[in-house]
Amino acid sequence: MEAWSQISTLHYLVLAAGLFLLGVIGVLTRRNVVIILMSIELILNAVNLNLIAFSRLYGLHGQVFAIFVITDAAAEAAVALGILIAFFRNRETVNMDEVDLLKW
Amino acid sequence: MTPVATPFFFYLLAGLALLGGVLVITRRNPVHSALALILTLLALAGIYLMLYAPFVAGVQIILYVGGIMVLFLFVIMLVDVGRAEKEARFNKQWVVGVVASLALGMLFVSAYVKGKALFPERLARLAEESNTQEIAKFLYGDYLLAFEVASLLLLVAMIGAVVMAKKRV
Amino acid sequence: MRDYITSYLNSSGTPGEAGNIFWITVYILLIFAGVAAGVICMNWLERKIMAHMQVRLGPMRVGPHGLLQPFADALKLLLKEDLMPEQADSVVYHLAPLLVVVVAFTVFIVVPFGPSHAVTDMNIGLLFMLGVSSMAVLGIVMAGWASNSHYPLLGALRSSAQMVSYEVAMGMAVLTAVLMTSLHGGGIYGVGGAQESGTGTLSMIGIVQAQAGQHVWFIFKFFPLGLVSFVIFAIAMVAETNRAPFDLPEAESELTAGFHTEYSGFRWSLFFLAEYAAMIAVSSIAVTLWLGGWLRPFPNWHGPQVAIPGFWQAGSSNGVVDLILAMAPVVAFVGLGGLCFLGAWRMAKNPLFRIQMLGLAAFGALLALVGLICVVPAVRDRVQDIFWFVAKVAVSMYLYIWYRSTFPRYRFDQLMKVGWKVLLPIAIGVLLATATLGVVIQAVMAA
Amino acid sequence: MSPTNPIPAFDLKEKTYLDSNELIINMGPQHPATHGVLRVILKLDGEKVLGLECVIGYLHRGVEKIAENRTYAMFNPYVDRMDYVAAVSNGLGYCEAVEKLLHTEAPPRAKYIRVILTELNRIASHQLWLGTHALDIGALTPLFYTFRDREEILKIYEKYCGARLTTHAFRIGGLQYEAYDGFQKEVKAFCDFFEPKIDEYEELLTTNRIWIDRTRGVGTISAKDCIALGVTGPVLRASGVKWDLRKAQPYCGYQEFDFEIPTGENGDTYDRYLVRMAEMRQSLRILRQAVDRVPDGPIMAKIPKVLKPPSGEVYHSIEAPKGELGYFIVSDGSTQPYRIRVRPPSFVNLQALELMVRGQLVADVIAVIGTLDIVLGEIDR
Repeated sequence: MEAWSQISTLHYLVLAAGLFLLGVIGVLTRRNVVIILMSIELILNAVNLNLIAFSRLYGLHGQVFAIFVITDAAAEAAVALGILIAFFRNRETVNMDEVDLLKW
Repeated sequence: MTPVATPFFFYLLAGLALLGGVLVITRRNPVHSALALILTLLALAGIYLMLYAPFVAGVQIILYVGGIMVLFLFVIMLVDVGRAEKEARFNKQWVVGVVASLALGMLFVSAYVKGKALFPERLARLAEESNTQEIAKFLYGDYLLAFEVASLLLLVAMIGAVVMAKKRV
Repeated sequence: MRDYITSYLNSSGTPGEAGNIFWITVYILLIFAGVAAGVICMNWLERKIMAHMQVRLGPMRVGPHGLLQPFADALKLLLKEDLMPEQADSVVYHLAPLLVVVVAFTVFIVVPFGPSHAVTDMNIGLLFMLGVSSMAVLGIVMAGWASNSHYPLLGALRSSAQMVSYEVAMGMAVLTAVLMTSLHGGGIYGVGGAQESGTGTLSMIGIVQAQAGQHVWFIFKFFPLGLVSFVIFAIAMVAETNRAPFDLPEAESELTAGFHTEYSGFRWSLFFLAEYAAMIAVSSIAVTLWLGGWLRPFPNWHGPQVAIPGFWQAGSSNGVVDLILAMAPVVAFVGLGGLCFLGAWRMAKNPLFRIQMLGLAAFGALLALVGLICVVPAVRDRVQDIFWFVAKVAVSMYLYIWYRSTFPRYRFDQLMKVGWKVLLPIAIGVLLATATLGVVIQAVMAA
Repeated sequence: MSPTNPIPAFDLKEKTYLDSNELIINMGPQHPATHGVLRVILKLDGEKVLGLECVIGYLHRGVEKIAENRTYAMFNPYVDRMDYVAAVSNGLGYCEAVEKLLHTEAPPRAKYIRVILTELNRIASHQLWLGTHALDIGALTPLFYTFRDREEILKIYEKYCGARLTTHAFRIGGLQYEAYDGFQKEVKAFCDFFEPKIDEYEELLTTNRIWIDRTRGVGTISAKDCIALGVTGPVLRASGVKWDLRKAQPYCGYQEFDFEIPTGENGDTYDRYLVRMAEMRQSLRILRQAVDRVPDGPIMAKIPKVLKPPSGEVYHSIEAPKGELGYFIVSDGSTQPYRIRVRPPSFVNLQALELMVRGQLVADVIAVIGTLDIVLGEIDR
């Protein structure tokens, strides 16, 4: 009972793990490239949550790192969506299974 | 402002975040997935507030919700959703994928159970009032090089995205 | 219970800081009602002011001088059929207006109408405000996409691109003002007055207090840098709220009504409400950051001390200038009431106009009564800050109307060009110049 | 000689080639900026126009066919309904064409009054154009200013013939009504009243940064293309061709007046705006001269009660506010025309739309439709 009413670091870690798993499942099972990208965002957010949860234990480094992760997420989203648009323009699909050429 | 760090809010926000996560990977329509992801991101922003990280929470809302997700929605609208909706949602190896993920989950659980001692119950009370200033000191002090590299990365990503999405190269 | 309620009245912080749930609720309700009333006033004023700029009268039929027109419109919109295109995505379609409205009103949580008149004061107040208002884009994109129609989609794409682009220039301009909060010293160039130290802050209340501490509104700080950053923000905020001359997303002549083309009745009115609420919100940011927030003009000029028993106590900051300016709300409201009486008196002396005349006179009496209530010392002291803040916001709202009746509309590529190639470089330049100047002046003053 | 535009024309029926951005949009027939019931099918690449097709005919009333079953005098009111914002010009063209067929001419006094009314009409038409064009580009206020001042012209019409819009002011052979007392004085007063108003319009727009950005370099058309497509009126003059039928082949006594033909250089929307503004000033100049010199005399030529023009054909064209307005009348000697064919300026000018906007942006389509100054009543007839 104590564990439920008192929010500890472990709670945050479990939540982060859950989100991480959801993201992994999304990446592994979905066919739509856009949704795979969003699943990656989920994974990144799970990591962020871990970092920030630990920052309460070990100081602000975790939060600074979370900001870097968000920055990288922005960069990743921009490039990935750029690739996606180029892909869609050539193949008229957003299906991951059809991304089977390295060059076109 | 003191964050209202009650268990009730934690479970509410955690529930919303997980619900959003589940919806992201199950919805057929990418727009619905994106909206679910926004729900998750907002819930996480709330949790960051509970963790005395208001600056990250603000950045999360501005960058993730106001920037990255708008970009996602933009792209989803540019590509034709109609066809994607008719296709099968999951790929053929979905069973393997789920099994592998669950195995990973088991790993997490065992790690948490075994390594409980690694996560002390103590919570350092961070100075919430000066959170932004403290983060700024780290960003422009210890992490200055990383900061500059990150900005360079953004520049490269921007150029890359433009080249990628350009009409006829 | 009673003590719990009254205990806050003696504290000097915001209800959020005091953690007083009752007063938080009261403030939220007050702000909700106030913003809704502001939107109604804007609706009427915009029509009347634009009409008079365009040599016409505007609404004249519903109520004296069309005063009841906004209510008639609201009633009409509520009674209208709520249509949805058959192929529309119903969940997203219904969610979009709600999201837009919630976002537009949430922003007001951190708007400081006075040193203690805000729901709460966040450490990241400004960041919160910009972040939440950037979520309005989502609602617009959702509305445009869910309508499943070409014009709304084009409108939504336009507005999202526009809002995201102008957010960048806006952010840079805002940063300039935030940077100014961290500078020391008073006066325009930080060389005169008291050398009070300041730390940078994102808190809305802290920003105004920094202006009070430095004895200068940031629009005058480092003249012309503060002014330039203010102008950049003023342009970006018009683009941000999709108003003329940047109202491309709803360019009537091109895209019929932009992203809300398919909406009707109540849902359309939600978009309308959100648009005006967002206008008020960004104006409040501008007022807070550059125009001294709740500070009255010349807040450090008190004049000789006076004392009126039972009404005005003598004190170091209770001079004759304070007394005169404290009467400004009274003068404003009584003046408006007087205008209403004048209008009633000038109305055609015809039995048919009797109801209208009495109505206008009653409205004038109401305004004058509000003005007289503002004389009561307890009310007077609490209303001061709110009055000056609202007055400054009102000026900014007038500018919105003025732009709309003067300027043609920009084309999309030109709009982007202005945002990225003109405003952004200037904003970055101003930011760098401010930082340099601040450092140099502090070094010189220290030497 | 075929019109030139560096952007290749696009076949609307062709299947799109794997491009997510291509979009076909139907602008109109119910659209606030198409000036009536014009339907424009746009093919867009994002915001860029790849091609367009105008679908007209929504306002077709068969005016030319009706003429075959009406006597010459009975058909006169119908022409007012073609270009309803410049009804007087239409009437002038028709009456002069029939007079030419009858080998007769209106008396000098009638001609002067005709010139006055027609020039007033030109101003009114340009005012309406300016207001709606500015409204299309997003400036709300000029519309109200121009309508306020157009009212003064309509008042003069109302006093003269009782009608404000479809005036039916002229009769074959002259005028039905003598000018009312104080007509000249009122027209003169209007000239003095209106001169500063043009400055007022120009103050709002001419040096407005946004207006210049929106119009300069938009919808450019070269003189060569104009001539190839038969484009006339201010559109042609803005491209630098000094062609005005009032000077080129004077009718109705225009040779007696001293005025200039304003021309532009670049043939873009801004130049067309400047040309029309200058034309309003020139119209005032003509009005001032005409009002002072109205001769006395009869207002009706001696023509028979029942008009039976000799069999033959005639083409007569005048410079309407929008361009060359021509009437081709074939008579078989009976009381009714055998065939009437109208050459409306808007119809011909609209052809240039595709050429002018190809490769430009959607917002420019609106601006160019506005600057062409089309009236659908005239296009569809």
